[in-house]
Amino acid sequence: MTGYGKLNIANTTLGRAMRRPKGMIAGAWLVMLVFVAVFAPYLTPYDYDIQNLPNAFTPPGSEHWLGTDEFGRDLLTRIMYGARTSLTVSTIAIGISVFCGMCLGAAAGYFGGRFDRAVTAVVDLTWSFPEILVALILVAIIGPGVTGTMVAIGVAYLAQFTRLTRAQIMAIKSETYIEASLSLGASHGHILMRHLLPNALAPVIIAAMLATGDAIILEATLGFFGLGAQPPTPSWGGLMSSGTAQMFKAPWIIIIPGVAVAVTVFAINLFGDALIHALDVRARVRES
Amino acid sequence: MSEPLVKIQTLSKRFYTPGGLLKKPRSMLAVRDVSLSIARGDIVGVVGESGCGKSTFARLVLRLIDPTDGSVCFEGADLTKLRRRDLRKMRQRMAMVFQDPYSSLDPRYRVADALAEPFVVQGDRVPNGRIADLLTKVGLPTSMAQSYPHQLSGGQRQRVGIARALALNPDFIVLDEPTASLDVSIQAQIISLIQQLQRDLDLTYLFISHDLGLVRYFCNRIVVMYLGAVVEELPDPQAAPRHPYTHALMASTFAPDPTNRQDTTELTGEIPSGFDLPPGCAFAARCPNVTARCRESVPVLSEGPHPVACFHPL
Amino acid sequence: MLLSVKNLSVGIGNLTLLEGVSFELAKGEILGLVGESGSGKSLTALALTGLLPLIGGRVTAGALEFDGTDIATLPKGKLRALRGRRIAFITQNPMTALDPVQRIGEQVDFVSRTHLGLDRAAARARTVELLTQLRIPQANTICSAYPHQLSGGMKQRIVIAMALAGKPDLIVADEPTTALDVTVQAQIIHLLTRLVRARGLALVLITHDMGVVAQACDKVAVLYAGRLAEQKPVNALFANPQHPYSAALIDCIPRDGMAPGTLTGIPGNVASATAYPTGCRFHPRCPNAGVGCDTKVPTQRTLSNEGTVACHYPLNGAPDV
Amino acid sequence: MLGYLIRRVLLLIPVFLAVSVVIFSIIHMIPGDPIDNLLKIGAGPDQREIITARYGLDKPLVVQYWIWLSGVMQGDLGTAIVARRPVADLIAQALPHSLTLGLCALAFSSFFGIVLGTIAALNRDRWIDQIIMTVVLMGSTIPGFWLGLLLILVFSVWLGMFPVSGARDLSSLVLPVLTVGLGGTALVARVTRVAMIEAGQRDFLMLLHAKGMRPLRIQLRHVLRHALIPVVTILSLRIGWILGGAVTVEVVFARPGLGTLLIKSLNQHDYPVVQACLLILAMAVMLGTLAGDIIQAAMDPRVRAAL
Amino acid sequence: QEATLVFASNEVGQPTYNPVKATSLNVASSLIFDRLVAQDANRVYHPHLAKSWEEAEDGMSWIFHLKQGVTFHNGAAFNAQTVADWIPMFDGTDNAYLVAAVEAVEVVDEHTVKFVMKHPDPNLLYNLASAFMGVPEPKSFAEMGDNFGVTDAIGTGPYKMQSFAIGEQTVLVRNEDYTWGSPLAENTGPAKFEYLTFREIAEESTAFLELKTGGVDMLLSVPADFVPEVEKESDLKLVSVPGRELVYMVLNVVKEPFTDIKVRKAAALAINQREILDNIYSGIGQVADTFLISALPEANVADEYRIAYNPDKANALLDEAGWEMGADGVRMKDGKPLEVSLWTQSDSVFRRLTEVVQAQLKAVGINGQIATFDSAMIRDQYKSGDQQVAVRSYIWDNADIVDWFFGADRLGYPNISMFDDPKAEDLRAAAMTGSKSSAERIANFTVYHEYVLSQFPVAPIYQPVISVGYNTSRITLPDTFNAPAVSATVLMDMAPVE
Ligand SMILES: Nc1ncnc2c1ncn2[C@@H]1O[C@H](COP(=O)(O)OP(=O)(O)OP(=O)(O)O)[C@@H](O)[C@H]1O
Ligand SMILES: Nc1ncnc2c1ncn2[C@@H]1O[C@H](COP(=O)(O)OP(=O)(O)OP(=O)(O)O)[C@@H](O)[C@H]1O
Ligand SMILES: [Mg+2]
Ligand SMILES: [Mg+2]
Ligand code: NI
Repeated sequence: MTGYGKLNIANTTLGRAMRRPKGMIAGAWLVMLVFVAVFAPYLTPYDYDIQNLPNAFTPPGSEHWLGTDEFGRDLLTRIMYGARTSLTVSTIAIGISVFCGMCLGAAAGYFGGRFDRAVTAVVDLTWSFPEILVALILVAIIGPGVTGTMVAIGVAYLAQFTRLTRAQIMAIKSETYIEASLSLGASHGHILMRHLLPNALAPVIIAAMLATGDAIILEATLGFFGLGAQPPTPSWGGLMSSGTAQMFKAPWIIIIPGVAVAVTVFAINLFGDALIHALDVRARVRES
Repeated sequence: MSEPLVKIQTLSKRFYTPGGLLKKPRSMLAVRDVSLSIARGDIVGVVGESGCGKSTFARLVLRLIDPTDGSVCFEGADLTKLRRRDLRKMRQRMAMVFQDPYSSLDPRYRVADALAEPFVVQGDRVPNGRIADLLTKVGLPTSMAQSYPHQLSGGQRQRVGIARALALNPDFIVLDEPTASLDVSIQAQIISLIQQLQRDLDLTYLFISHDLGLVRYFCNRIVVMYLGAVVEELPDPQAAPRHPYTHALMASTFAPDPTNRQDTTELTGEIPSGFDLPPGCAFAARCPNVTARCRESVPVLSEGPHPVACFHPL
Repeated sequence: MLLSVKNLSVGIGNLTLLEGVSFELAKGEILGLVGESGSGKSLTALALTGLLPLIGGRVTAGALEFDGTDIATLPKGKLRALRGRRIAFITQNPMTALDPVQRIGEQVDFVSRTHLGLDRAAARARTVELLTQLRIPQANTICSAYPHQLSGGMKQRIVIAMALAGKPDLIVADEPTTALDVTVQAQIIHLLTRLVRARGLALVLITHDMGVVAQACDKVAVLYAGRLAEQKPVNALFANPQHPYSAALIDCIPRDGMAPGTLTGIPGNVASATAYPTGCRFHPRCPNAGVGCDTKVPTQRTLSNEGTVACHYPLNGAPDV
Repeated sequence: MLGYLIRRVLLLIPVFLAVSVVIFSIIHMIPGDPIDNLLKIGAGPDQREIITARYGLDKPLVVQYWIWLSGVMQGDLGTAIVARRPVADLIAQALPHSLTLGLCALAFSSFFGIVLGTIAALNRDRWIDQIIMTVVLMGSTIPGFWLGLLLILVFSVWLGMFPVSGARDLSSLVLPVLTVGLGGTALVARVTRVAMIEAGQRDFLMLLHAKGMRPLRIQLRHVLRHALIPVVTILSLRIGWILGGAVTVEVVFARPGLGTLLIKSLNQHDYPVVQACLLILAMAVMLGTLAGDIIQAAMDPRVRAAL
Repeated sequence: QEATLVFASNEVGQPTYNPVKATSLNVASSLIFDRLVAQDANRVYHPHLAKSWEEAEDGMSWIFHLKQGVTFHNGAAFNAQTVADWIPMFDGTDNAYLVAAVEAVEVVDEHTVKFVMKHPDPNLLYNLASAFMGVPEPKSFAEMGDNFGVTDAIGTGPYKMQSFAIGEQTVLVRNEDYTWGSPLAENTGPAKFEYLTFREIAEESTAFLELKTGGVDMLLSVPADFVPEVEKESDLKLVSVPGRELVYMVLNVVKEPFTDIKVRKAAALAINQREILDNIYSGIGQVADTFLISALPEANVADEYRIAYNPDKANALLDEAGWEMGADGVRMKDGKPLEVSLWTQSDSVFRRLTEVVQAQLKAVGINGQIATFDSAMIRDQYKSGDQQVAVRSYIWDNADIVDWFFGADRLGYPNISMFDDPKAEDLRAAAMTGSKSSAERIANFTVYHEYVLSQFPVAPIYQPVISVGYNTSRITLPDTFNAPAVSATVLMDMAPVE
């Protein structure tokens, strides 16, 4: 057997995405970020949670590259650990969202009918609401903290993925190869798992990628409102939130995490762009 | 005449455009009361203009969609009444080749995967060498097994489509305009391949096309459809047309012969929409020989060796 | 001659997609341009109408003389004044040829208002007149309709009306009936031929259907892979095709009374522009291919005095080796 | 068309009811009790019951919903529990601020988004396209509240050009509009660019060229017109997004708008106010969609025909 | 001749200026309404609308002599009848408790009233000095109904309400006839600014920015964070006013490990109040060592009851209680780590404070897990009783706050520490209802307060002062004020810079 219907997106596509200069720079930043997040304890001599109050508000310098915060903790260290929180929260939240959205969207798109109409109506309505509002209300219900934030972000983006998956499924459903498969005696399960979902995956992956960027911003915004990860666990939003009060005394406390968020989200978007090109079958033909 | 391989009786299909909360639902009869028997080894052609229900008919015959009315018996078994599991087994015996070779292959499946799919969905293992065998049968190099569809030309894709249809050794194949989107030179290749396969494998074909010239060359028997209904059944390809529509179709086919130029067309007017058919003969609006009766009552297909549905056949 | 194309070559990027195409056309004549998909028919049409830049292409060599001026070297502005006025274009798919959000009337009016300087009312009157001539019922109502309200055949007539509105001398029609049903195709082709005859226009009719060529054209130019294979008056071509490709193409059309199995088509695939074979581009598919076909590019030769053919081993003709 | 409009507006009623149920139940899922906010130090134990009864919070949820809904139907949004004023007053005071900000931001992002998107599309794949799209992308990757703070730092504190906060005059609108508008600009520019490119590939353009039409006229009269159809759709669908997205920005700039009101009431669990704010946003969303549908129908005869 | 002021962030969003019905009132209300009595910085009661008063021996009646010539903004006269009409207005309102002890108000003569009491209330003067006891004009009060305090507010104060947009701003215009200002301020005549605009800015940094960039002239409460920043600016100046706020940590006495008084005491002694004062509050204000603000006489407890930082003692107590220091700096007992939940509000100052508390507890081996809730939710959460430690603050300047937070009939909330002790209940009853006179009340509350402190349900942390920041190029202010908090007394002396 050859690899029948196997997922062949990840390996080759990532490679292709990385080959474009934009994708490479963006990819490099993301890889570095993940590396830093994972190995934070080995990369920095400081602790993220041990306070050193006399040392508070040290401006960026040779001792503390990015300065210290209001408790005298090294800001670079906290940003590195913050990357852990922000990246985990946003990827897990989007993961939840993608999974549920794909299930819902696929079911709605494939089986259609009343279920589809109900799903579409709800999804369209929530989709029109800003994610931040949905998330704020959900956090109010679930309670702040990492779990609450993840669930809230996940639900906030659910509509987007349901919509997207449904649209994809609807489009692919009318392709002749689905009918061909049916004419050979394929079951619904086969059609869904082997044709519809794999083919719908590429745009969903890209959307998920871009949404992860948005989710980082959303996480930061919730953190800004004090609803994100609870101290002393650092998150980028939390850092900015505490930085607001120190904006004049120590502007770096708010500026630097914001830059980290912006650059990361920017990199994710660039990488997403590169992925779009890499995943586009027609473009691939043109390149070869 | 022995028991036909496929026996189609008063098959109808009504499509409903979903009415939303805001739209009135509408419905159209895409296929109306079509009856047809196909004997083993037969090549039956179905011609008609775009939108007259040919593809719908093809899908009905293989029960890819459920008919509104009527039945399809395959070797005596009524497909419309079969249970899901039995139907799936039955699908090994029949297959379909599709119109658009560009969308009939999953872009993510290599040729080998596409050819293995029939076995997979039937829960079987792919017999050794079967894929190479199939490729050879349709005239493709075996090295092509590892190619993706986007690396193939239209003709090559259509060959893969045919190979996939042949994979489970079916008796009966429905070919829905298999050459409509191909170049004439490739069309001829594919037609000759299909013809040769029919002879070699003793297949039965239902061949759908809008090209009367091609159907007359290729088929033993021709069914002419107009707006979902059969208007004429030509018992042999060279039979003279009796329905004015068939006649017009024939006259519209351009013969590749500059010395024999036709300079008139008989047909004027527009094909009515299937959603609101006028009463009477559906062809009345375009028919050169139309009478008052045509506008009032619907002609039925006559009995006999050369059935036609017209009040004043030629 | 109204139109004379000499040695036309067209390129996109660094690919040469059309090479050394020549033909001539007089008023009142219909030239059929046939060939398989990708043979360069549309490129020729775009070159003739000066629209190559739209797809990023350009004329790399040769001359396109229209009524004595070379339109290949004409400045943009002058070319635009010519386009729609003296040279009209009919595109392939009438379904997508019209702007879906503009009324039919306005779309047709534009031509006579721009090129003939008519005012609104006069232009509309002319439009209605044209549509009536094209046997469109209730032309007035149609003018205020939107394209989606019309059938394909009707839309193609609108496109034809647009082409006629500028009182052109030359019409280039790129596969005007491919997207239409056979019955409608017959109507449109008859309509076009009749117009050409009646008005003394010149028509370049692009098609891949030898049947249409046989029925409608006076002259034929057969293209293969960006080169001219054979060019002849239509009767001569069908009676005596000399290029194996022309012959094969004619044989691809099933005729009445053809025995089953006689239709074989042309083996192999259409050559791709990115990988044209060396020598004669048809040689990998050619039943007559012989020594030299794979290395030497055949030149246009006049074998019978009726036209030219570019083949080393023509049918019914002396080989050129 | 008129019939469609009437049916479309009538359709809003069930949607409205559904939305009101959802909003009501969600709000009441939030743990916490607004009464705690009202109890003053020293208040006796019976005070709680008195206040609870005063706001009808002791009744079953269904009854509360019914009371609320029938009030809303009569234009009475109820009385704020913590703020102790008719909710309508609070909304009436906050809404103009939000509307000004929202509409200005909408206008800002539509204008710049469409212009930038068009320029980018006309220069597709050239450096100017790359630059525009990169800048636009950057604009959308910056968290709104952070951008707001940064703008305050630069334009208000360092340069002293605009007031830091409030909503008293036009100059206090500049920075918030910029902050909210930037994200929207990115969205609109992207959609416009893609729509322009897509519209630029339509077959009918070839015929326009063949008719001898000037390329600029083709781009502006035909391509842009087609491109605007999806842009309008997206804008109308996301109108609530743009209005509500201003929440964080309102807080940062201390604008007494709907967002500030909403967040404050959410914190205080002032149910009637939160419900009203969400209901207003939902209405904005519904009306936006309706407006979008109408504009789309006006712009595209095919859509009109399908009605 | 106008000034723009910004309310303290905890005064934002006040819905009405109706003193009788409001549950919260901001500074501006003290400019619209005058009270019978006023407090000075030492919380001694001084005359205002009441010239003088006499308390009966048995505490069962009070006589107030009213100032003459006082008129309301609408011209109506303020006299004994006004007071008689006013006190019954409180019936059935949230503020009824303030005058709950008053049986009836009798008009003795035009400028003399007598309060007949149901029972002695040593707290009456305190209540009369509260913001809710600003005197509204009874006639318009009755006429305007719910609109009183919203569309207009008529009192006798130095300013009249011109406009009020909730959550946004309040504009006041000078009462030109005003001559009866409290003698606690230098200026007792008409105010010096013709217009005062009070803006409501919830975000503290924004408020500070407005002051810094000249958008506003005065912040009525500069957050401690920004105090150094204000000090840095040459044209900004700060004056401080004693506050009424106290920041503290609560320990839940019914939850492990705090059922053990040793652990409670250890936790309380682990708090380094000085470090918090210096680092979180920029050294502004003072450390707190009792549960009451130091200005109250009841805060004057014996030294042994004062709670102060003592890490050695804390460690020793924990060792004694069987909690052994573990390798990772967290104490263990029976294989269980000393982990406690640490609740606080989500506002940024609380979060920061709690982080330091967390670090200080960690220093003695107690591992606190922070959970933050918004202000409405946290009260609901307290009712669950799941909290172990909470960091909170209150604003109040009466000893009865001890009763409010530690009374056994309010377990969960407000009695977050779940403190239910029979002895405390006895002391509490004595303090609350058993006191006949002010002196007796003070003595009783001091004992009650001392007992509560000895049980360590709470650890006091910090007592802020209110820092008023203003722009010296626009406003002049005296350097000190004779007032317990920012109020009319302070603002009357505010003058424009020529
Ligand atoms: N799933 C469907 N739902 C509703 N209408 C349908 C559906 N499928 C087909 N139709 C309608 O039924 C009619 C017949 O369609 P069908 O595809 O069978 O025509 P056809 O003869 O195959 O045309 P073509 O030559 O273009 O392939 C058309 O008018 C089409 O619009
Ligand atoms: N924009 C383009 N860029 C690159 N190559 C192109 C472009 N347009 C056409 N070609 C190539 O030019 C060759 C000729 O194309 P052309 O469109 O003229 O063919 P055609 O004869 O009109 O075919 P068809 O019958 O399919 O319309 C083809 O090989 C095609 O791949
Ligand atoms: Mg079909
Ligand atoms: Mg073409
Ligand atoms: Ni295999």
